Formats: sequence, C-alpha cells, structure tokens
Amino acid sequence: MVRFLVRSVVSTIITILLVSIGLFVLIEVGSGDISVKILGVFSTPEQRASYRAQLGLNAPTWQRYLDWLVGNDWRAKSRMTYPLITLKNPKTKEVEWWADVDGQATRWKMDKGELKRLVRKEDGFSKVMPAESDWIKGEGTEEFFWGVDNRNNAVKFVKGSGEEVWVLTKAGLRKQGDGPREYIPLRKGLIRGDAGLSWQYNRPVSMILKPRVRNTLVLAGVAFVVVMPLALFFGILAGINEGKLLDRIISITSLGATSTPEFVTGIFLILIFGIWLKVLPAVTMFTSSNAIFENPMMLALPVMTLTAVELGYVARMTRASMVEVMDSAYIRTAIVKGMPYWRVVFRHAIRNALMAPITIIMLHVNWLIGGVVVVEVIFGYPGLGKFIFDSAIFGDFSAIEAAAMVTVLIAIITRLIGDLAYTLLNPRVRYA
Amino acid sequence: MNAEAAANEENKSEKRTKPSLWKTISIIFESRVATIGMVMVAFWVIVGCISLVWTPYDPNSSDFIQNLSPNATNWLGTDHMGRDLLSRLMQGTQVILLKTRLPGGEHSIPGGVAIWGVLGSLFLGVILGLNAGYRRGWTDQIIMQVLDALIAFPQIVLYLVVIAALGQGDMVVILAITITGAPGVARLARSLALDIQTRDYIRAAETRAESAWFIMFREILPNARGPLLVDSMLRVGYAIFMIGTLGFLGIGLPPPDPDWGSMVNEARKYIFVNQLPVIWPALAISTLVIGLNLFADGLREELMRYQK
Amino acid sequence: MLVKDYMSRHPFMLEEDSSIVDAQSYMSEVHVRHLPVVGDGKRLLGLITRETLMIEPGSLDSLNVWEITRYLSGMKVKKIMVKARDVITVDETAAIEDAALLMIENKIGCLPVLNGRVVVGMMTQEDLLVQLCRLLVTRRPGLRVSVSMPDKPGETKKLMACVEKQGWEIQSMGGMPDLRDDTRYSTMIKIIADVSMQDVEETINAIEGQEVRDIRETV
Amino acid sequence: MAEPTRRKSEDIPVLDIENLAVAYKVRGGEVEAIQNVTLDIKKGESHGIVGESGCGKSTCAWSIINFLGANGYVKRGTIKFQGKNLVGKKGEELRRLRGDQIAMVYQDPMQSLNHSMVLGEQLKEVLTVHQGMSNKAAEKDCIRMLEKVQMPDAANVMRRFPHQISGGQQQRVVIAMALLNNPALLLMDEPTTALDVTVEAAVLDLIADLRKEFNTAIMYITHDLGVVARVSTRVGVMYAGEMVERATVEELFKSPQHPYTQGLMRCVPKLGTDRSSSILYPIPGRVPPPGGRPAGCVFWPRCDYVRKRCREERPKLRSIAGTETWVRCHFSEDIDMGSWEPPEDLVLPGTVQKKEVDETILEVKGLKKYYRVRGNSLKDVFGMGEKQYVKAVEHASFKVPRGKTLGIVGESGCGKSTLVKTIIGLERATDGEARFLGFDITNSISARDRKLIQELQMVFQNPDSTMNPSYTVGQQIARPLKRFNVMPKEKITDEVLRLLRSMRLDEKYYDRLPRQLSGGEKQRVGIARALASHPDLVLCDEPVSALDVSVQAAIINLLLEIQEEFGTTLIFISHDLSVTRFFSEYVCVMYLGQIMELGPAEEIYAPPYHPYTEALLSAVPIPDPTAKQKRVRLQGVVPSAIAPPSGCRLNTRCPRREMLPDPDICLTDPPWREVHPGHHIYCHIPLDELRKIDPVVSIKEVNHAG
Repeated sequence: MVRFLVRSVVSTIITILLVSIGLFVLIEVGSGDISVKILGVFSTPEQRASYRAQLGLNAPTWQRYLDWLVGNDWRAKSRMTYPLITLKNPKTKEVEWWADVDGQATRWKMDKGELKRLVRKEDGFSKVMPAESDWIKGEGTEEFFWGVDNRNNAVKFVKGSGEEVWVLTKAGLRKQGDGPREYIPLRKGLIRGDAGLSWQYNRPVSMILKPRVRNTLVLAGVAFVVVMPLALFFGILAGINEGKLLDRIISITSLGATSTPEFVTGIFLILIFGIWLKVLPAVTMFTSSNAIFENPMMLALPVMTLTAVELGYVARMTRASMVEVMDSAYIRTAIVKGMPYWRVVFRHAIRNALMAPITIIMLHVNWLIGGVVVVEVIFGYPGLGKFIFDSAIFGDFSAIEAAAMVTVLIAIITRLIGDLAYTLLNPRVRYA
Repeated sequence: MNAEAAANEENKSEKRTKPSLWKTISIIFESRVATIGMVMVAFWVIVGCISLVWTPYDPNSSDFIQNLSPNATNWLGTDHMGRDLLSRLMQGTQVILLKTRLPGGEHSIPGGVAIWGVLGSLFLGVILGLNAGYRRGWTDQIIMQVLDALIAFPQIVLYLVVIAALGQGDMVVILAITITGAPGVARLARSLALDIQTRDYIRAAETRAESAWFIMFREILPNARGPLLVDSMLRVGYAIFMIGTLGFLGIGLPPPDPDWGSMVNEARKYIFVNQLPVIWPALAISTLVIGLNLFADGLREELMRYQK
Repeated sequence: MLVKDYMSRHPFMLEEDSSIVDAQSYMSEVHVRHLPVVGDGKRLLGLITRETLMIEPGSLDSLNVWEITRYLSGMKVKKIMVKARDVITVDETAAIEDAALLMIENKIGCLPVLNGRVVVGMMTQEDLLVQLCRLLVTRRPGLRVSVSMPDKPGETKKLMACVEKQGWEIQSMGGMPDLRDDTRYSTMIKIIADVSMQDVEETINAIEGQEVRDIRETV
Repeated sequence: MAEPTRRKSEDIPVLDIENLAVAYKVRGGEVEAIQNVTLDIKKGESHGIVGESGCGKSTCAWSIINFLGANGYVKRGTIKFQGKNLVGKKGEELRRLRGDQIAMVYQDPMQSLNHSMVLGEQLKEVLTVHQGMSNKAAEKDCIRMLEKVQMPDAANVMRRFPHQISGGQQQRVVIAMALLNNPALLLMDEPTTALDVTVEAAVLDLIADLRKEFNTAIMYITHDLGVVARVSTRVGVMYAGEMVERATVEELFKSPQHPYTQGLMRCVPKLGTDRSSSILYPIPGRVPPPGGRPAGCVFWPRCDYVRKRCREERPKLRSIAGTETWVRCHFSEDIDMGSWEPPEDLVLPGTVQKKEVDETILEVKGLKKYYRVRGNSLKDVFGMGEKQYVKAVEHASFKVPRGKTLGIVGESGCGKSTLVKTIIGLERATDGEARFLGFDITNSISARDRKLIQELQMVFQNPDSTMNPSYTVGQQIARPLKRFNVMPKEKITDEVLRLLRSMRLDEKYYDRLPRQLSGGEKQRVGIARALASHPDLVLCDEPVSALDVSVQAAIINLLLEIQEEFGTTLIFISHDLSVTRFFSEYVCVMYLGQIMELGPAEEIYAPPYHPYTEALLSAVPIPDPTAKQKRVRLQGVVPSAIAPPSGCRLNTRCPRREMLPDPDICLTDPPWREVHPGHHIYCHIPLDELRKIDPVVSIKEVNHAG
C-alpha cells in the first residue's frame, strides 16, 4: 500500500510538471509572437522588439518556463549589487519588488543620463536621490548598474547609453529615452503563488484568482453534495431492478439528462423557474465576488444545471456497476446462503458496487469543471470557469495559464483522492 | 454408420461463405435499443445530406418576418432575424457530420468536424494505447504518464487554451477534439491490448517471431475493434456536445455556416420573446447525442452477446 | 455411546405456519409419528405428534361438516403443537441410556435432540431398539450362549479367559443382573467358532460356578 | 453386512427428483437445458453426477434451490426435499431453506467469497441471520467449524480477507460456511476443479470425513471420472440434459450399461497405462447444444450401436433387472462392452514401437529463470530495497532424444510453463545452458535465426484463446507457411487443406471463423498451425486439459499419430499424471521451480519414488473405485517462490522427511541419486530406503477395450 501511495504521489507530481510544460509550450510558443497580439498588428518591428525585451521574451523558452514556474529573482539577485526584497503596496495590496540598500527600500531610474535612486518613504511614495556612485566598472570603458525599476523589473542600466524604449502605458505606446539595456521581469514563479500580471486587469493574477476559485469551489461543492447521494441512490435502485420498468425509467431519464448540453439545460431552467414560475432569480447579477454569500438563492439555478448533467452520468455508472456486482459469484453465494434480499444488497453488494463509480466520479471531476465553465458563463457567475473563459477570449495569457493550472490541480488532486478512496474501499489493494 | 460422418454431413449444409458484411450489420437490428439509436442518427445524417443539395430557403438570409411561430411556410418558425429555422437547422448538421472547411474557407472536405476529430483521436490513441498495452514496461509507463497529464486537463479548459493560443477555425476544433479524445481512446486501447496480449494466439505469433507492429495491428487490433467502435460512437456524441458548447460560448466553428450551438447562443438573447429558436437546435443536439448513445449501448450489448 | 451418534440426523421437520392438513399428510408420506416444529434456522418451537393432531371433538361441536373442513384447513400447526417449553428434549451429548430413561419416565415415544436450541436430530423408541439390536448383533451367524454366573467380581474374567483359551471369536456380549436371583448375573455372549454347541456348553460349564442357561445358533 | 431393519422413514430420500425439466426463455422461444432428470439421494449418501460440459449438471443443482436466473424455470417434474416438494417455492420460504437445510459449494472459491468482507463476517452471518445467534456465539461456532475443516490458525482466519489465504483454504472456508447450519443436503458443483491435485485430494478427504460426521446427503457434480469414483456411493451419468445411467459406483465402473458411459470409460487413460499397452477411443461427434438435440435417443448420433428404434423413440430410464442400475437405453442388455470393436473408419494411432535413435535434440543444463519483483516497502519504491527474485526455474537439466516425448508434470506454480517459455524463447533464460539442434537457445526469440524458430513450435492450452477470433482457420494456418517461406505462395492453400485433412477436418473448415468451431476443433487447428512449418520439436502446454474427456482422447490420439508420422519430438506439460504417463516416454516431475525426479515414465510411476512424486500419485483421482491408493498428503501450503525454502524445496512439506536420521540435512541441497541410467531422484533419502516404500497405487487390471 505504501508503494501504491508513493507511486500515486510521484506520478501526480510528474503529471503536474508535464501539464505545466505542455501548457506553457502551447500558449507561449503555440501562440507565436505575443507582442503582436498585445501591441496590435500596426505596431512597428522596433516597438515590438523593445516591448519583447521588457517582457523578457528574448530569453530561451526553457528559461522562460523556469522563470514562470519557480521565479527568477535568484537569477536577478546574482547580478545585483543590493539584495532584493518584496513589499506590499499599502494601497493596491500588490506585491512590489525593491532592493534593500542599507535598510531602505530602493529603486532606480535614469534621468537625463544620470542614475537616480528612488527611496521608499513610509507613506509608500518615494523620494529621488542621486546615485551616480552606484555605477560599477565593467569590461572596457563600460560602466553599468543592475537595479530595480519602478515596473518591477530587474534592469541593467548602462552609463552613457540612454537606450530608447517603447513603454506601454494606459494611453498607448510611448517612446522614452534613458531606458535600461536588459530586463528581467521579476516574479516569484507559479509555485510560490505568483502567477504574473493579468493584461486584462493589469493586476496580479493570483489576487484576482483567489475569490474566483473560492466561488467555484462553493458552486461545485454544493453541486457535488446534491448530486452524489441522489445519483448513487438512483443508480443502485436501477441496478437492483435491472430490466424492470423502474430501471428503464431511470436509465432513459439519466441518458436524456447527460445527453443534453449544460447550456440547453441552463437556459431551460432559467425559462422555467425564472420566467414562467418566477420562483428563482432569472438573471443573476453578481455585483461583487462575495454576492453568493449574501444571497445563496443565486446558487440554485447553477447548481440545478450542474446536477441535471452530472446526476445522469453518475447514476448510469452506478447502475452499470451495480448490475455487474449483482451478477457476480459472491452475490450468488450470499443468496444461496439464504441471506435476506436487502442484506444481500446492503451488506454484500453496495460496497463493491461503489468502488467503480467512486473512482470514475473522481476522474470525472474535470468533466464537471467543463460543465462549470459553461454554467458560470450562462449565469454570469464570478467563478474560475468564467475567468478562464474571459481570459481566453481576451488572450490574457498569464491569467489563462494560472487558471488552467488551478483547474488541472483540482482535477489531479481529486483523482488522487479517488485513488485513495478506492484503496481504502478495496481490501485487495489495501493489503497488497 | 459412423457418427462423425453424420455430424459432418450435417455441417455440409452450411455454405462455405465468409460471414458477410450484411450479417455483421444485421446484429444491430437484433437489439431494439441499437435500432432506435441508429434510426435517430440516420435521421440526422439524411437531413444533413439533403441540406447539401436543398434547403427550403437560404439559411443565412433574412427573408421572413422575425420570430414567427411554426406555420405552413416556415415549418419550424423563424428567428430574430427572420431566417427560416428549418433551413438553418438542416444546414447545422453539415459542419458537424458532413463537411470540414479547410483553412482559407474556399474548400471543404467530406466528413464533419466531429467525425474527423474522433478519427484523429482514434488514430493517435490506438497507436499509443497498443504500444503501451502490448510492450508494457517503460514504454507503458511513459505513455501513460503523458496521457495522464493530458487527461488532467478539463476538456473545455483545454479547448479554451487551444483556442486562445491558435485562434478559431474548423481545424483547430478538430485538433482540440483529437487532443482531448486521444487519452481516452489510448486508455481503452491499452486495457484491451493488455487483455488480448495474454491470449495464446499472441503467444503463437510470438513463437513465429512476428514483429511487434504486426502483432499490435494484425493480431490485437482486429479483436479490439468492437469496443473501440462503440467507444468512438460515444465520442462522436461527446464531440457534438462539445462543438455545441463551443458554439454556444461563441468560440466554436467560425461563421458563416450556422451550427447548432451558435444558433442557441444567438437566440438566447431573445428567449423572453421566442423560445423556439433555442428549443429546435437544443433538441437536435440532444436527439443526435442520445441516438449515438443508444446506438453504442445497444451495439455493446449485442457484441458482448455475440462474443459469448 | 452418546445420543448424537445414534439419533436420526436431519429429521423431517415442519414450519409453524404449515396447516395441520399438510402436517398430517406429510407425516403419513414420510412415515413418522412425531415432527418437530422449527423456525429461525431449525430452532425448536414445538412438537407435533399423531395424538396432538387428533382434535377434541368438543371443540368442533358447533360446526357443520363444511365449516369443519374449512376450519381444519385453515388451522395452523402452531395452534395445536406442544409448545417448546413443554417438549421434553435431550442434548446431543447425553448418553443414550439417559435418553432411554427420559422416555420411560415420561412415557413418551420420541425426544427431539438439541444442540443449544437447534434441532439436530430425533431419538425415538424405535431408534433405541435399533441400537439394542445392534448391541446384541442378532443378525450374524454364530452361537448365542446365555451364561449364568455368580454376581461377584472376577467371574466375567474367568469366562473371558476360557473363551480366549479356546481361540473363539467374541462378536458381542452383554450382561445384566438376574431378575429372579439377585445373587447371580446373566451374561450373553455371541461367539463365532467352528465348534459344536455341545462342546461350547461343556467347556463353559466346566468353569466353576458358571452355567450355560441357553445355547442356540443364530443366522 | 446385515443391518437391523431400518424404519420406513429412513428410506425417504433427502432429495428426490423426478422427471425434472428446466427451461430457459431465450430470444425467440425457450430451450430445455435439462429434460428428464430423475435421481434420489439418501441421508449420508454421496451421489455423484458426472458428464461433459453442457450436459446440464449445474442447472440440475441450481434448480434444486430454484436459482435459475430471471429466465429459467422448472418446466416439468418434481423436486422433493425431505418429502416436501420444492418446485414453485419462492420468497421467504425458499430463503429459509437456502443455507440452512440446503447448502451449496461451487467451483471457484475466490469468486464465491466477497472480496471486500472479512471471512469471519461472511461466516458468522450464516448463523446470525438464520438462527438469530449472537455475534459472539456465532464467532465461537465458526471457529469450531473452521477447525473441523482443518483450517490452520482458525481464529486468525476469521479476520482475514479472502485474497489473503490460499485457494485450497478458501475452498475450506466455503465448505465450512456451507456446513455451519448442519444442512441435510449439500450441493457441490465441481468444488475441486480449480484446485491442484494434492490440494484436491486433501479437500476430497475432508468431504468424505465430514459426510460421515454430519451424515449429510451430498450431491457431487464433476466432469472427472476419477473424482467421482473417489467420492461417490452412487453415480448418475448425464448426457445432453438427460440422466442416461444411474448405478452404484462399483457397478458403474465395473459394467457400465449405457453406450455413452462405456464410451467415456474408453476415453480416459488410467494411471499406469501407456500408449503401448492401450488405446484411447474417443467418442465421435460432439454433445448437441440444448436447442439442437436429436429426436429419439439423445445419444444416437454418436452411438456405435444405433438402430432404427433409437432414432425414433426416446428411451425411458429403466431399471436393469437384478441390479440397482437404471439406464436410458433400449438395448443395453444386448450390448456387451467386452466385445466392442472400434468402428472401421475411426483412425487410431499405431502402437508400433519406434526404432531407437540416440540423437539428442534438446539439451538443457542448469537452466535458471528468475523474475525480478518489487517489494512493498518504501525503500523498494525508490529502488533502494534489496533486489528480490521469483525463482521460477532453478537448475533445470534434462535431455530430450529425437522423436520421443518428455512429459513435465507438477502443480500450478511449479515452473513448468516458465521452463517451456524459456525454451521457446518467450522468456530469456537467466542463467544456464540450453541447446536445440546444437544451437544455443538461451536468448530470446527475436535473436534467433528464422530457420531455428521454424523448428520449434508450440501448442497451447486454452482452445478458446489459441486462435485469433478475427481470422479464418485457413488464414491462421497459412500464416506460419508464409512467415517461414515454407513453400511458394500458390501452393499454400493446398498445403493448408492438406494439414486440415490430416487433423481430420475437411476443407469446409478453411473459411470458418474460430467461434464456429468446438473446443476440440479449435485445438486441432492450433496443432495444425504449430505443425505447418514442419517443426522438429513441438512444445505442448496442457493441450488437452481444458477439453472434455471424449474430445481429449481424440486430441491425444491425433498428437500420437503426428508423432508417428513426422517423427516429431514433443514436450508435453500437464498436471494430469495419468495423461502424462499415457503419453510420454520420459517424465520430469517439478516442484516450486526444481526438478524433483526425472526418468523413463514407467520408472517414475513405480518405487522408488521421490516423496513428492509419491504424494502426487497418491492424490491422483483414479477412475476406478476398486483402485487402492495410500494416503500420502503434503502438509501446509506451497511456499512463496520469492523466498523458497533452502536446500530441498519440499522440505517444509515433505511427507517422508522423518525417514532421515537427521531431518535438518534437508536444508542443504540434496544429491542427484541415480536409480538407473536416465532415472534420477533429487532427494537426501538414500535409494535403498526409498525402494522399501510400497507402490502407492494398486489397480486391478480391467481392460474395457477388450
């Protein structure tokens, strides 16, 4: 059993790594030149090149992958004179990168060919101080300095060469002089909770993601709690009545339910409960990301939609498993031993019959997430699914990468739990 | 009289013919479930075929009054732009089942997006699955590990990622269906191969020192085709489901040809006024998927009975 | 020689909600006079005998012929059976002579044999007789000799020594106090030997104090 | 022996079945699985039911407890249990009978125990549900019953799961479970078929003991004439859903009355007979399926004595005057088994002795095959644990002369299949030498020359999996011909047809698919395929063990004939000692990867024995109730092949270990003791001691073939 556990965990970790590589490659490489997408097709090659440099896109793919996954502050640290620190911006709650110069958080900028320190004050603003003494002699006559700029990049300023850079501001691209020569866009990396900046919201992805994930977990959790007992009940009921009318009714209904896409079910539920019966809010406006806690009735229709689809699927699985178990030799033994029917069903059959569905349900969680995306889009529910969808439409890469990783993580972890549950249910594995 | 001779004589009445294709097909009709399923599927295929040469009206032009209920001219009514729903519904079958538009939009090849996607995943999945199941050991571990990673992606998220990266288009949808379907097919093919490769006829082939590819594709695959066929049918169902969902989300098959999902998507904004433009394509998707499911279920049962 | 070795195992049994008509026909079909009534895995609930099936005419007085038939056919065994607490039973580990005593004392013809509360067999008078026959092996060819000897220790030993000396084979033997003369003891031995009755008689009579009372051949 | 007169009630059978017919509803009608079964079983009697597969034996048992599935029902006849009719009983009444008065044990113990419940729970509920016993009391009773079925460590077994005990122990648990409520009737459906011979023998001993102790009536269903001869007092022979003969076991084996029974007797080799002294006569044709039984006597299409009346009139089960035998045949009095002649067109293998050739075709020396296994500790997961190996074959050495047959016998897990797989190259040898025709064959098959591969072919065990279901017979036989370029392409079809004919299959089989063939026919095709490349050595892995006896005989004859015709050398693996003896010139006995005894067949089966051979011989069920076998049983269970006992691997279970003055010597490797040149015994016990042991089996010579 130890072996089994360790194997699953190791395999899970490898899977996650593979997924992250696949995801990164697909998005970063598959999508071609990102700068075109962001700057638009009318940007000049020069503008794109400058922008790419600022995003650190000129580094080799493997390095970008590592930066994305585990961060690149250590890469920057090795070049910089002063140690790097992170501070929270009191206003936006965002994490900012600073250098620690004698206990003072400092950034740098070049102004008219001169290097200036920006020292952080208590109130979050910074004061400008000259910093010509920071220059370091390099090879030849070149003098340079590695510091932090005010866009959270580790940058290399070179004395005398006022690089011209194109900076993307809210008003569009603007040309600036006195730019640095090299950029390392500082990040902690995905596994340290830094998923980068969302282009769509211009805020760190991880900050947007948290409440979204929580909302989705609430939605999926409630749906799960509703679906499971019902589905298992109907599945078992159909299974022990195989071939009878009750079985037919349950089977056909559940087939119908699984074969109807979520968006159709959702729309019809809105139609029925929201418009004709007027018992539930037809159009839900989620004013804030905490709205679901203020008005839980808003959950009703999304949960019902998810339930309709999942119920049928799980019930069908359970039925098939139950039919198989009821046909097995040990059930025959129990009947031949003269056990009462209900004892046969409850003591002998159910435990074995649930083994298959439980693993399948856990494997099925990623299917459920698929459903969640659609349901969230239909109902405008501020969850992870809607977030992925919006990011995909917008082309917000950092966001979609992070969100996809989260869904994959959820899927993989539930699968791991499924494996464990199976192990606990099945003594043949438990004592192997 | 010797009894064996008698038994042989009895056998002689059986003709020396190979089991005909018709005989294989006829087992479908032995199952009521499969027959019903096949009729439902066949209905939509025929509708699609007809729509290739004829639809009642032009599906993309607004020839009629908006939001008509069914009447003698427009049997299923019209939508919010005054287009004939029957024509649009018929046309909607095409991209799913009958034709795929090549990039550039000029040409299309026969076979719908769902079909090609499933064929793609079948091709990829079978190769991977057979190798994993027959060779076992490291090959198996590596293949399964990669497939595990793929399977870990929720399908729709994978579609979204692919579409975000590659943009929209028929080929992208096919690619997405292929990628999402292949792990499932591979798992099935692997488990079948694992089972079949324990059989003595595989040992017999090995004692003839047949190559691994021969054993995988000539000895194992033919015996795995039943379950694979059944599985593929279910997969076509899922693919249709998915295409519908993508269409609904507005990121599926590109315009101008209507597909059922995008029809629902367009019509849902007007659902307070007219429910029919939502109901028809929804019904179409459901019936087609249910048909495929029933067909597959019935076929599976018959195949199992047949093998016994 | 315990009850469990000599009872009839797997006896015929009835369930308590069988009708008495069924019970009656079952009895005659399987040729028994006593049927234990059981439930819950052969646990004893009662006993039905030929006698209990004879219903007192008094209880039927008020009924006419048709009603009697209906009354009887609807009557369940549990209504007329001897209830378990009144049934005299014997444990399967009892000695057979104890079982015999029980039957004699209570003047009954059968004993359900229990293991705990579960009926594992039936012991009837007939079973005991069968065992008596077996004990005395009446059915094999040989010589049956009844010997009368003084009722004191050592006499049987003398007889045995004599038989052994002659090389006769003893099939079985049994003895009990002489009912008419309480100083003497009667012993029956069956021997298989190729000798004449006369020889046997003479040889045994030669033992001091012992006397052949009867000798005959059995087949 | 004259018994005191028993009472009438004692004559009422526990089970009395009369004219039972069971039908299953199928699509488009119904089929009668059994028609006209009549039998009775008395208290304490063990009634055997024997017949080939598809004869309705099991249906018969299931119908007694009315467990016929949703589509089966009793169509005619009565089933009386303790004088009460069971037909039509259902629901609560039936449930109370099942497991209380009537219990059942069937074939596969692993499948019939619930694998997610501990054994104790499964045992106890029989008592708690039926008798309402308390959990504690039930526990005590269950342990006592487990001890009665000689389960070691009974109290502990109660807490185990089924997969944690061995197959033989599982069957003991199932038997204990059946006996807990002291049932009057015990139905046993092939309870030992899945078990090894020595385990089977122990279970059969147990059943016999328990029958005496509990006086339970037993209905024992089996296909094995040997088993039936050992366990039954009376036997019923079933054929195609009918009871064709019933008699006491002695009568049945001494003078079988029905032509089918006689045919069966001629099909099975008796332990000790070999190909030079007797011939097996298969019954031609096959058992008709339930839907296609002939009119008249069900057996007439296969009967050698068929007359007009047989085809028209269905015979009744009638009593033969002056005996306890019942037979369903019009003419059984006219049939004299002694004067039976095989029909002229039945082709039989020649029994001529072949000329001696001294060429060794295969030589194996010190061959080893180890499999790496992974342990379960954390260390092993990371590959840091100690390497563990299953020692499947250890130091195997033998020679096979050209044109001869080497039989390899042993129980499951003894390594016989691995040995053969290593020879043919499906597994690569770990160590040792193996030469075939002078070429090294310790490598795997892909490294061998194609010409060499062609000379070494294999016949497989399971007829259902020996052929690829997707290809026709013709295609499958043609494949090796193409593969090895045996002949030009255009001649291949002719050659395939020729091969088919030599397997006694005519050309219409060419286009058939495997599912249209019977088991025996599939096996013939398998043999044809193996022979297509004209190999010098054919390895046969239990080629007949999955077949019915009548078919088995035909296949054995076919193999003998082929050997005669082509001079092919055969290695024949089998767990059946009688068949191996019949078939082989040389026999090799294996246990747990080690060869225990090796030598000419007739010497293996006579003293001096290796103690393991002795135990095997004592366990073989012999189809002759008069045969006397000594009871030599192995103790305990087969040890794990990962950590086999050191020295002689039998030392944990050896029945003769105490013959040695110092039993600890068994922990060292025993010497190869040479009895005669070519006959070796791997044992510490000196030969002279072994010679003193009496023969295990003594059989009176009765030759049914006349």
